[in-house]
Amino acid sequence: MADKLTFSREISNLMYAGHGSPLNQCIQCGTCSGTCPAVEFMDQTPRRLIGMINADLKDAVLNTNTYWVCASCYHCTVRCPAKIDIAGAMYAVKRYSIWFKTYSDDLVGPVFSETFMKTIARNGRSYEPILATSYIFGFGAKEFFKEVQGATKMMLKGRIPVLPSRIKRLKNFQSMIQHIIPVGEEE
Amino acid sequence: MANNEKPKLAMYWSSSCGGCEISVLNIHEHILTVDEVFDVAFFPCIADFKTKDVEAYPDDYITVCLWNGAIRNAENEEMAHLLRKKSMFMVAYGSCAYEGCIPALSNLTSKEATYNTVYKDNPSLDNPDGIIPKTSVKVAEGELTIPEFYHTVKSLDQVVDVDYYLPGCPPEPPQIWAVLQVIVGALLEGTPLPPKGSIVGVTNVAVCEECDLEKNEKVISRFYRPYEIVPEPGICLLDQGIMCMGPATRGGCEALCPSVGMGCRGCYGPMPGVEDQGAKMLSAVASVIGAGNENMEEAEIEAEIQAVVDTIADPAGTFYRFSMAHSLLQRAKVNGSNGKGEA
Amino acid sequence: MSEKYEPVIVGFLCNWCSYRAADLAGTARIQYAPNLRAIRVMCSGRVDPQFVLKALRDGADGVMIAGCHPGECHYVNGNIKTMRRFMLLQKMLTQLGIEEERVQLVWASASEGIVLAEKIDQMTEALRTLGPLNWKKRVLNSGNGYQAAEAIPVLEEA
Amino acid sequence: MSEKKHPDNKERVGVYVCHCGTNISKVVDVEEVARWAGEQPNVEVSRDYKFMCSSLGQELIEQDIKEKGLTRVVCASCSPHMHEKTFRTACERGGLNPFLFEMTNIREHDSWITDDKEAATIKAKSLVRGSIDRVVHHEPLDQIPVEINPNTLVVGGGIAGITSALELADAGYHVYLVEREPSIGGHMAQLDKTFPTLDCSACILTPKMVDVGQHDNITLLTWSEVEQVDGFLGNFTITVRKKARYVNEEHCTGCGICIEKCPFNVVDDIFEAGMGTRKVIYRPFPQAVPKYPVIDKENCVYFQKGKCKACEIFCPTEPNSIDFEQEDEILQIEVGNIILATGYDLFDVKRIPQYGYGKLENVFTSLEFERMVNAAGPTDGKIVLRDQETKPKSVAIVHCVGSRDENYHKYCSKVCCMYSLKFAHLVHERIPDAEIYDCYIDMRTPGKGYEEFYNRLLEEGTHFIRGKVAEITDAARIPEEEGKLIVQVEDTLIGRQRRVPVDMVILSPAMEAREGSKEVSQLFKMGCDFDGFFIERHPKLDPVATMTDGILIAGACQGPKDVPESVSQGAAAAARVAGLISRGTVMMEPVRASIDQDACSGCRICNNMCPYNAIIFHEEENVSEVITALCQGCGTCVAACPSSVITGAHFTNDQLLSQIEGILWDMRPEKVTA
Amino acid sequence: MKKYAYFPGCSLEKMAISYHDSALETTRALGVELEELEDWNCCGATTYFHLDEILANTLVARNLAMAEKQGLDLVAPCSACYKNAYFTNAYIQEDEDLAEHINYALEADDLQLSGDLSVHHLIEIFVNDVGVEEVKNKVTRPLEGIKIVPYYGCQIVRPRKDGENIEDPQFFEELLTAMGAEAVDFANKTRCCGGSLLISNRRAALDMIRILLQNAENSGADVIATACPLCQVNLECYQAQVNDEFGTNYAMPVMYFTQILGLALGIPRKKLRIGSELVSAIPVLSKYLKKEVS
Repeated sequence: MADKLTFSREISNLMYAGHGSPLNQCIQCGTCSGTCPAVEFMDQTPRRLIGMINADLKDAVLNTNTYWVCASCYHCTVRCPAKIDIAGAMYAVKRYSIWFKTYSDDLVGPVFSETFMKTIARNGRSYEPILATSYIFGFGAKEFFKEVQGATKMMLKGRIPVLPSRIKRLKNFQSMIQHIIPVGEEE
Repeated sequence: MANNEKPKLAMYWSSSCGGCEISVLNIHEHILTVDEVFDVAFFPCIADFKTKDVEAYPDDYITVCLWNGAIRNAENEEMAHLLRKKSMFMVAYGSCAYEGCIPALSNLTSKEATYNTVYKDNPSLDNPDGIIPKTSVKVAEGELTIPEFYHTVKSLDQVVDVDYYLPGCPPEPPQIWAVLQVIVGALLEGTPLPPKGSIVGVTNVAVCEECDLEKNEKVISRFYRPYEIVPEPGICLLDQGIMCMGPATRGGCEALCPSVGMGCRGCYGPMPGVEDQGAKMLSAVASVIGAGNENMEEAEIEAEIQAVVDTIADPAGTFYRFSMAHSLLQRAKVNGSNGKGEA
Repeated sequence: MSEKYEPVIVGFLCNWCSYRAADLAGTARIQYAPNLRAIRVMCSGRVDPQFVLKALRDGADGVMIAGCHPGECHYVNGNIKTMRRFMLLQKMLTQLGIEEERVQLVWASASEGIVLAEKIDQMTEALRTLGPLNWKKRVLNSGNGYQAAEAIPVLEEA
Repeated sequence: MSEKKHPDNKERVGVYVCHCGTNISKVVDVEEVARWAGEQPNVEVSRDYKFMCSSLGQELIEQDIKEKGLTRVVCASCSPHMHEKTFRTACERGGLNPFLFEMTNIREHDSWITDDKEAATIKAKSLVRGSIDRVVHHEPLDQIPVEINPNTLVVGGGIAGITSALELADAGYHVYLVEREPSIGGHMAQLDKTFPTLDCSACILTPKMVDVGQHDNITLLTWSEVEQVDGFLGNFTITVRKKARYVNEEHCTGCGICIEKCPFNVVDDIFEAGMGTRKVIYRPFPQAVPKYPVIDKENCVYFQKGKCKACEIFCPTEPNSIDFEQEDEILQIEVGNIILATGYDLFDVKRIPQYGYGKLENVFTSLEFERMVNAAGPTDGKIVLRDQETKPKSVAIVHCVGSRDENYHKYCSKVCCMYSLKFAHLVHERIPDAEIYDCYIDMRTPGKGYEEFYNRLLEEGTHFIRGKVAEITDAARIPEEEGKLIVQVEDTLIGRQRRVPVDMVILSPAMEAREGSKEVSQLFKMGCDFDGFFIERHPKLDPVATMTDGILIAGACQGPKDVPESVSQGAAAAARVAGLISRGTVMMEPVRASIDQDACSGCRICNNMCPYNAIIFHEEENVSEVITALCQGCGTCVAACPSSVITGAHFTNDQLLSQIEGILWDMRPEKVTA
Repeated sequence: MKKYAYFPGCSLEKMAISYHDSALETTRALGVELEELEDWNCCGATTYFHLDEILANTLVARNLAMAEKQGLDLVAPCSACYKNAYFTNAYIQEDEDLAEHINYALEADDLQLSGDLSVHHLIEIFVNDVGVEEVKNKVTRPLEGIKIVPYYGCQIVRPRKDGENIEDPQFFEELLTAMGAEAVDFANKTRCCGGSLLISNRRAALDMIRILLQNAENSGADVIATACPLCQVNLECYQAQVNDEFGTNYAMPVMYFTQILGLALGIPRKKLRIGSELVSAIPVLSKYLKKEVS
């Protein structure tokens, strides 16, 4: 009940349209982690992450890769017996870490997200090749090779665009974004 | 009254239709008795008196003042105070004086709205400059004044102390005679007077008791306005969906209206112990609406009830036709400029 | 009252559902607007329209009638009769220039403390936006005194 | 200007404002309220006191009545539902009619709902003033004695209902026990063992069932349902439909030859939970009470196709007991009290598709398993897979299926942990080498010998996994998983997702309210909560009574319960009823309507207001009248009467109108500065 | 004939152009008109929600608003786009505050969103509007004997849509059966394909793909049908990587349900761009394609 801004409170505040129950309703039953298809690649299970958030273990939470490994498939959310929007919470932590640049550099996720966002802010639509360049360094040589292989194959099949497409009313679109947060200016 | 002079009778009308005056003559040959018993001290309707004559009277000079009409303007109020001062017994005569009656229905709207209807937007008049009465106006000869027109119509007892009430629109001859008898009796034979504030010439049971129409358990699935239906003779009008205030109205009129197929309008006012005749009748009528039951969904219930409620065109006008000024709320909360009470 | 206008609501709560709901709200320490002054009746069906008018005349800014949900009335269908009266009364009140929000009929079962609390909060807010009614002073110009129409405080109709 | 009678003789009112420890005084300025109350019209004395409900507080009232000659008393404290009785009796001891007392609720309705001291104090004052102005108009009243019919209706023949019936019958009172199935016994009859003592369910239940069947004081109405309930505490009239059995109970000896000879088998979804079959003319189980069989009309070839009659042909009794012409009977029963023990349903596990029930054949429900392990059950007590032969080498037990889950039931079903442990034990016992995995969220074993039972299972080697099972699938990823059911769950104690391959899964579904319990609660004019469980009068102090006098509840119809709890509630309800009956009469609130015969105009508006038909119309006198005995005091007719000639005792127009005026004391024009 | 505002989404422009074409072909064949939203923008996929929820919802809202302007309901073939559109639309109605923010931003493009249009996934059009029965009647080339995996993926059915069976949905199966094909009972039908992880956590994504391919193969399927470009690209284009990574040798064709439907409706395979996939579906489909020639 104390009104000091705890980490758990901060995260809840970031779940703007998150229409689930508050995180402190978690009964630690593990349904989320039992469901999660990517859990083996997380260093903490989603249940634990919720627990850690509720315990205000801010740094510990941000240092996990859990929220970046979340594939946002919402399976946990729909099964949660406490009706907590767990996938939503993961997004909230992602946002937090991006805003406060607290993620570790070897993580590809955030970099990718930012580039993706800039691309859209610039063109109004996404464009795979641009994205590729931005995250490719995240891979070892082998993966890189594979990516290119796959990509070329697709290129041949005419499935990768040569030029980015843009929307017509780009100016309006960008100022629309400005209305919400100041990102995406043409630099 | 030790003196051997004849007792003095006064009758004055304020905001009313004049029917009450006529009703006095309705007492037939008794009018002669009245004449032989009373001296008429003030009765603008039948003989020429001036206000100054009354002002000249000593206090309590008039024995009985039959006041009919509601208090609509400053003059009405002024006269009420004056006659109260000069009379021993002040009788609120007829529904207007008793509880506001038809004039008080204008409490559903505002002074302006009334003015508009009377002086401006009204097909029958020609008032290009849209002149409306002002309390005073300067002319060459000097200043002319007319009484101020009030926003809210009041009953007599809302301005002066009233001794007896004689409801009815207009009162029925037997009642009129009854109240005069009482007073005359008291004056001449010294018979005891009914306690101050009594409503005389009425019963303490609602009109239905005097009404011979056959009444049944009531389940009303729609209401009819008089022109919409020919009542089946012999059957309670309310049972047939014809609005009848009988159940909520004091008896004494011998159920005149219902007996001729016209629903009671309620001119005798509320029953003893009732604060608000309109609300009471509303409650009764709504209670017997034949719509909705406990096994239905709320939405259905509402829809069914609404359908019946829609058949009651003008609840306020219907239930407060006579008792507006005496009702709990007494008037509508209205926007001063466009006075329509209805939303 | 001067700084922030606090509306006063007279509440008629039925003994079996809504009064108990209010009790429950208290026992559960649910915090809600203290603006409702409750009167207990055995059934919402006991609420005589006279009571509503009386409350409005005597200075209430609003009246809440609360009963059991339709179909759950302790007296089988008392609340259905309440509905009938309420709906006709509402129609007449509009003619008398009284906004719908001022007289409300709500349902709250004995277990719905929260529901009732919310309804009371909502109504309080609604009345705050409408402003005071204060019938005798603002509509009847206090007691029997007279006043010209011009001087009557003008309240726009809903 | 209506002649409203104001009491000319000034009343002498005493006002008592309670601190309730600090419950009220921490928010409401009680001293101020008391001081202020002293200045209000008609108030003779006003005091504030720490605990008005304490004996000392009550004595205060008594003394003042005696010494200060109080004629009215107002107590501002908690809810009348809490202490009205207390203070009324205090007044009575003081020599004042209890109905000259009025209670003001400044706790539940005031101090507990806000921390705004000023607002709370203003509210308290106005509520108190309302009560003062009201109480002045109170009139002395006497409670109304009502004769109690000594017969009792018990609805539901499960263990709770059986207990109630026997307790009352043994106490010498007559009981009508209505059960909608062909036999009493309820869910308990389906169980094999009962935790934690593991004694055989049938062995302890059957004797009680037999008692019921043979008891002179019990009229047993099985295969019957209550259709209508009229009246009120002391005098209910119940309409019961006794469904046609097509077997004449006079002649039938229960020999069972008809069952033997019936050529048709159907799946028994009720008693055998779909695990076994029964004949078309059947008895749910061998120890059924009563012993008479029932013909299942829908499946009977004679009823459907017009031929067979095997049962009739082979029936040895003279005259023949089979009666195809038999029809439903409608019975009228007069009782004084009703005990509802309608039990519970099991949650439909199909609602959770990820647990695969119905799709993955070796996923079982608890009830199926109960039947399976029951020696008298379809597999003669053998634990086998659906194929009826293979013994499972590994079994997983899943807790909280539909319980503690906002998607289904928020509440904890209370008994699942214990019966799941029981299952684990039974598997250990019957298949010693089987691996058992028990997946739970929290292990809840509060009860005598319960935790010990849990420990016992730990010793027996059950693998406990703390985690709610996420899904059960047959999609194998590794060879070990081939052909198995894989239970996917996070083992929260080690923080890892596990995939446990097993042969058999047992789901422990939630206990939920009976289907249609809402209709039942309406039929009996009582409350039921949103989960469908019946609402008790007080969750702590009055668990078996309901808001409706004369109607009591016992067992799982009030909420999830195990056998011992159901039994104690059954007994408690019976004790309640017995107490009432032995008193012979009960005193009822004199809150009743009455019509002033002289003033009634016979308009008949009120005639169909009364849900209890307490209002009658006298044609000849042309007036209506309220039959006091039938009136329940709702006051709907009072509000309806257009000429105010119906009076609702203790809730008169004068009383309520004055209360309104009082409650708004601070809103009078002269006081308002807005 | 019913008309919808069609929001293809970025993937369908190129990467999933076969989905785009087959969608238009099949809808036309079944008397549904899709009018492409003029000047639609990227809905932000899942990624924008990493950055700012209101902004993400605003991107989605722009498309919705344009559809609302035309007075049409919105159809999205991409599950991610669909999920975004569906929920933004819902939130707009539930959450006045959010609606206010978003509409304030939309003013920049003279748009407004009330949220009273409805949002459908392409597959819902066939199942609900056209109706499985109607599809059945229109089938000219029943796909007898082919076993298809009805792969829903995540975001058609999640997060929760009230009253629907989101754990074991059946409509995809019904649709496939209507085409005469055999829908295999696929345990992992709503399990995530890891699409959004490919870039941020490749190992995880590949493993998730593997599990699905494995399940598909074990259930004896000939081909996987998807209703989402991301799922398709994932399951198909990364099979090679999966095989290398885990030493498996999967060769499971993955097609858009619209391609398969088109086939059943007798639409020439070129028009459906069958053959543009990396794991060729031709062998599996050959016998139906032969019919095409004769």
